Amino acid sequence: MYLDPVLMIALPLFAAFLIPPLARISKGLVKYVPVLIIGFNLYEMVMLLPHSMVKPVIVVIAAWAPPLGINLTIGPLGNILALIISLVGFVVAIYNIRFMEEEPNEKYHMLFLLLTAGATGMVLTGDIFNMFVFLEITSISSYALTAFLRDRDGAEAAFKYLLIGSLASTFILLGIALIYATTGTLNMAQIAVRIKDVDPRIAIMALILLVTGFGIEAEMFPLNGWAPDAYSQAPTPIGAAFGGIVVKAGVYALARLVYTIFDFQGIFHFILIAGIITLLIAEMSAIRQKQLKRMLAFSSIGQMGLVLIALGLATTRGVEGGLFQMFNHAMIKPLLFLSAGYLVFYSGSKNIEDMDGMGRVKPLLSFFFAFGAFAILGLPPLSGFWSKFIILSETIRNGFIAIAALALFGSIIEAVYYLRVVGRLYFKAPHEGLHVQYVPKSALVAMGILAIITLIAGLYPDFVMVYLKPAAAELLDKTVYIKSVLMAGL
Amino acid sequence: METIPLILSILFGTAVASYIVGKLNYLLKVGTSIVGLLWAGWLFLGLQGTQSLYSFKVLGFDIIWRMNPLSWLFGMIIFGLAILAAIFSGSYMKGKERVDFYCFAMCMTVASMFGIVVSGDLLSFFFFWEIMTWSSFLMVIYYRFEAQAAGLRYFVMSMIGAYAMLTALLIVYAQLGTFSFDALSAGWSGFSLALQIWLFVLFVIGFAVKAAMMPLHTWAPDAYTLSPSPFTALFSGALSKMGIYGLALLFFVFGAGKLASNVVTIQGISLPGYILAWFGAITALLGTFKAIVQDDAKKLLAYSSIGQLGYIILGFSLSTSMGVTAGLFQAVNHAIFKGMLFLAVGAVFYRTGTRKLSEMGGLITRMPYTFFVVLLGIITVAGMPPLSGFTGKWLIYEALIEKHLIFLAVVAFGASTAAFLYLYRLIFTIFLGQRPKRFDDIKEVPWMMRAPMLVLALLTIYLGFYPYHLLDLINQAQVSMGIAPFDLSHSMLFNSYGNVDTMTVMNIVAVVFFIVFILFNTLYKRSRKVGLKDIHTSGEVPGEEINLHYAVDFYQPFARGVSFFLKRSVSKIYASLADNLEGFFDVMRYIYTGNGQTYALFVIVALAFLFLVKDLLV
Amino acid sequence: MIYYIAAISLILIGIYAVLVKKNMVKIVLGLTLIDSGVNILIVSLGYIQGKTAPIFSNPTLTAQDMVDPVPQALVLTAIVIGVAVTALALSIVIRIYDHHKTLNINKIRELKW
Amino acid sequence: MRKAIAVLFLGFIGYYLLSTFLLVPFGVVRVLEGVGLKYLQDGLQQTGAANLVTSIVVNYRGFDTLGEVTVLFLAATGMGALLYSKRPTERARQNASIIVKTGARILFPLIIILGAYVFIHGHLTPGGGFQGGAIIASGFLLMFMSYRTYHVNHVILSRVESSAGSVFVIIGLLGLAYGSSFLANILPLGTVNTLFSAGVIPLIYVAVGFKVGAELTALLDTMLQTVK
Amino acid sequence: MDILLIILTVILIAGALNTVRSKDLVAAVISGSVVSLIASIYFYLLQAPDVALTEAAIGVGLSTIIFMITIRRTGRMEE
Repeated sequence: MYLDPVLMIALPLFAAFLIPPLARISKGLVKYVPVLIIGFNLYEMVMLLPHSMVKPVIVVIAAWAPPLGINLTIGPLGNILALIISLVGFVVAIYNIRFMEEEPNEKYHMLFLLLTAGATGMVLTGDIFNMFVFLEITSISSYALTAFLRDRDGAEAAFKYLLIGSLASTFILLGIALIYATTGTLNMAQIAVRIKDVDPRIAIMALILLVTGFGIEAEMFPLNGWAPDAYSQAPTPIGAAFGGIVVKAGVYALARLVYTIFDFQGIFHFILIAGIITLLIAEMSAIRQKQLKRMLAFSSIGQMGLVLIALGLATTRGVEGGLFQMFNHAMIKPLLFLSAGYLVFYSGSKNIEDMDGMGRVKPLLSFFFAFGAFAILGLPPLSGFWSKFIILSETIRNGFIAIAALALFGSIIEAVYYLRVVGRLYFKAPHEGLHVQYVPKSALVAMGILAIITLIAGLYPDFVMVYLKPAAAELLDKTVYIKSVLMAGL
Repeated sequence: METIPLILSILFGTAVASYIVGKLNYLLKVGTSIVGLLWAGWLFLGLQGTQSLYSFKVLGFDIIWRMNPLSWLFGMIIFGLAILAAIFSGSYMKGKERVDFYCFAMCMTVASMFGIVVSGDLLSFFFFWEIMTWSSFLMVIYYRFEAQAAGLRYFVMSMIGAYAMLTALLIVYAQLGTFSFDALSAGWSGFSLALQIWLFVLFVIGFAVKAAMMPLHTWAPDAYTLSPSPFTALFSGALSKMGIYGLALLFFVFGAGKLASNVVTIQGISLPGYILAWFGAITALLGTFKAIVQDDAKKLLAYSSIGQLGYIILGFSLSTSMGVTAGLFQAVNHAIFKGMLFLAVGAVFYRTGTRKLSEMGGLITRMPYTFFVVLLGIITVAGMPPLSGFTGKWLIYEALIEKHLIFLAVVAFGASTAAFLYLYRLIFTIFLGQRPKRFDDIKEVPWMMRAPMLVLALLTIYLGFYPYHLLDLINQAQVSMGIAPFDLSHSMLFNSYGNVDTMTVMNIVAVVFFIVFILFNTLYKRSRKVGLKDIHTSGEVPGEEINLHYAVDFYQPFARGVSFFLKRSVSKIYASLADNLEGFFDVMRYIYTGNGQTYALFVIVALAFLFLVKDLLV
Repeated sequence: MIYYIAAISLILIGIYAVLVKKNMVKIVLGLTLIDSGVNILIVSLGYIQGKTAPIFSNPTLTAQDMVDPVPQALVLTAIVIGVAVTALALSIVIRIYDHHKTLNINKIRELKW
Repeated sequence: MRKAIAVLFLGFIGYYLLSTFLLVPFGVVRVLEGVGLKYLQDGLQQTGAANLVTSIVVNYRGFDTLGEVTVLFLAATGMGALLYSKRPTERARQNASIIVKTGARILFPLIIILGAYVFIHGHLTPGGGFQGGAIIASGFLLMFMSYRTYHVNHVILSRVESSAGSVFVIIGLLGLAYGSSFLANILPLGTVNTLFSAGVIPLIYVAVGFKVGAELTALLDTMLQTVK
Repeated sequence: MDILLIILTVILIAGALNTVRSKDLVAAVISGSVVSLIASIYFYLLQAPDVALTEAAIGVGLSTIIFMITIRRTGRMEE
């Protein structure tokens, strides 16, 4: 039983508007609002899953059927991604309960709630300009959250992010303008129908502008200069949310563009090549990073490179693998970030060198980190293995053996730097004078949820795959998507 | 429930259970793992000769688990060693920290190895292979941070191997659309020659890393040395056998043995086999030489292990039924004697706290059982009658001679002879000679540690008596691999130049041993015990501080002699390669200059680039 | 036509400021220039020669007499988003100034490599 | 160096952008079946708002507007968070001259009324919530500039902001409850070109006007607090 | 009409260039607001009174003020 899906956008906004008065009544209550609201979103997405798998659920807004009004199109893909986003959001919200306690914490929770809502909106909406608006909601809250600690580095990172992000929105707007000028519509399904009649010289330009714009959010090289700084300087849960929420929305937009809206084949090769370059550069950059979170940031970029490779293959199985990888990354990278956050906090330093012996001081926390590291390396039986395996198998099946070999090379580099950290955690003597503090239960619960999901997805990958298959099918066969949206108008 | 999945779940379950339960009590965690292993081993025994098959689908890939004689043979090695090592650890690990972690990694390794041998498809093979890699990696880094570099080297090399294998098996999948072994053996001959060669090379890299074949062996000495001793026994005895198992699969099940057999053959052996044989021989020779100059007991054994695996590869690569028999026989043998020796050295380490040969000596009276085990061990390693090592080595020589590979036979024989040197060093410096004062009051290890060693010792004696029992099993395995079973009566060992009846040999040896023993104990009863101060340097009695002992610089002249090529160590090349690569990677991150404007410029450049190539994107 | 040229020139000048100017306030100014350019471009895409604004201010007007209202609606949104981003950017600039006492972007690169 | 590279690449981009946009003819009807034309044809009947831009912004694409309001809200919140400090800096500005002060005091209500007019008549004439809100904010700016000690009451400001935003969402939710979908019109359309027409559009625009006004004022206030 | 448009465009581009070029940030911001103003006139000419009003209120008024406050806070001259 599900309620109207538009509540998934409306309620977070409503709650965000109401947080300031609520904060005046009780400061303590505010931190539970995101948990509650995103929990509702999670429930909603789980309940919608059986419906959307059968046929896309079209939600009309303002009573105007699709081409006229804005609609939410909850197909398998949107549903899965919104589910991932809500899940990560939910877990991070739990983690947040005890994370941000000083002033102005109500603003923090509000921004985080809107970040999640924006990303959810991005993956659910069926209108390209609406997607832009939600992208802006997501990125503006990201900018603000990156600088939220008001420290020296946070502001710098936020400015870089904002600079690149503004360029992204410029390009996206230009792309949308071109599309509207030539097709006369903003509804993605209708654009997909009409783009065939558009002068390909214009269409390709629109595609390039949009791919560049969304590529910035999807951390494609060389558009990802903002990412390492923003990931590493934002408050830890926000770093996790970037990896689990923001990037996912960016990749979704990219996938929607190249698969559903446009019909150009060459762009897939570009994405494939961009993917492998992204992966390699990121892994190479990560190997000698001194700061833990910055290293994780580069690793995150590298993982997105793998996803891009999968999307660039444009085969059913490849896309399934890519989606699986996105799912895994959304579970594992927050796990790493969240555990790293407390490791950094307790060791009192951002540097990897100072993590020595944390495994003995904080065993559970370090266990979660090591678990995440093993999972992201793709070691069986954790879930990272399957997604990497499918992507590589598909890469090779399509004859890109060199790309697969390079990706594997990247994986080896990744193994080196992760295991160095894990080794430090467990096999070096802790520094003198580490004052052991208590890790909040809420944080441990949050990490525990992610770890359990990773393990289950690893041992029983079909459990996840069942839902990813229709999502991949939706991308590769756009007729269902188009038909179901346009039929809603009749 | 089907037996194979049941065994796997028991093993993995044991791993997790011993970790979780292990938080409570020492006995519980060791007990859990021993009981779990025994249970699984018991179930496994029942699988002999059955054609158990279990298959299901994961993510649309077919997973096949099956049991055949070859798997059973290797499974036997795994379970035998694992159970003995676990019992040994029961006492060895007492009082050490993080025993739960140890039990977890150990059971995980055993489970994954069993998974490998029952895999009937490449996917589950690779799956378990990776689990094996990381779980054994956990064992290597078990001892603190010093082990990290070695552990990382082990892991990275394993990853390189595993990924080479992954590439190969994915290419197979791309070609055949399935991962099953059966489809591969049927389809292999359909591949183009170039593809066959590629696949062969990739697979061999994958397996050779685990089998520690030159020049991919550099992880082995440190990893063997640094892992806890009971595990080292398993590591060298069973885990490295997985590489051999893989080679067996590659050659005979996948059909790569026939590769190029119609194009290039050298003395009746296909080219890849011939090349591999040379790799094996060189590995045997170099491993032996390196072993001679080691001062660390475990390192010595580690190099010895590398050398012995070289023999096994040599046997396999001939692809004749005798060669394969020899290889398999030696594989089992190696598991037994290397298990024995590593456990024994572990026992010595347990009591003395050192692995340095030069610091030990004269332990024979203190640890007679261990001495006995090492004695038997070195006899069988050296390949002397009457113990099982003899049969194995003999078969290898014979297989080589049968193919008229005289030169290889000479190399192998030379390596085998040279092995005496290090083996002698091992037993002499530890057990004979003078005992340093501080070891005066050490005791023999507890029975829980003695028993596994003695079981293995008895096993090697038993196989010395009855090699046929093992050879029968090997024959069954060969049949399942599609090789003509090795007819015992064709062997020179038992034919043409006269029969060697192992039973007679054994009896003779037993009698001689007994007589010598009696003689020594009666005639030389009055032999003088020399004190520590009985060495004279320039006519002076050395003081306590220069208490020299034979064991120091034991083979110095030899070491000096071979130093010219030992210096050119492959591991140094790898290390410098790794350093340079890392330096190169490090340059990459300077792309991220930290200047937001530069990042913006990247965006603009990317956009301009896309505009420029826009016609390609259509 | 001339609107296109003007708009694209504005965009280019803005991007130039973003890429070359060292002062962060200048960079943010560049961003607003880009925004204006994009807005002009979008509105001019909706313009139809000889038609009036899409407001039925007197009953004689029919649908055929009006320019496309959608780009205008979009630009309305875009302007507001633009000012929101500008405001946030400037507050970040103020924060940076507090910490670094300079606005030269070349000197604000502590996060690198 | 950087300049040269920048100019080079911008030249590239400019050339390609311009040549593409020149393919899109200016000032003519390009798409016959466009959604814009549909709005022009049916918008008046369907929404009852004379100003079609308003009907698109508030009704057809009302969801965008909700997002847009959120963006502004986010910016205000984000700035509040970024420029937050425990001790607000004391304003040390000079009071403006008496003429300005008096003028400001007279102008202030007029500006507020103008702003209110603009957003109340958003569905009839050019203008609407955003424009009206901006005008109101500029009225407050005038007061900030003229009076050193002028403070807006933060609690009231934030309450207006929250309640206006909530009203927007609640109108949407009422549409969901009583109509067919979120933001659906549930009020009678009325006669075109009268104040009480166009269903919920004026209501939403009034809410938006209040919200935008409050947000922009808060934004200015936050900014001004950072300067002495 | 065309002449007016061309004059406006020239002013617009000159304003934009001045915004980028000027060392004095206040002058740059003023030039920027001139650009916004002309954009607003453009919108009016393009039959978009709503947008023109918004641009005038927000682009010309509000953002200029915000820039001014920032400049006052951080320093008037570009380094």
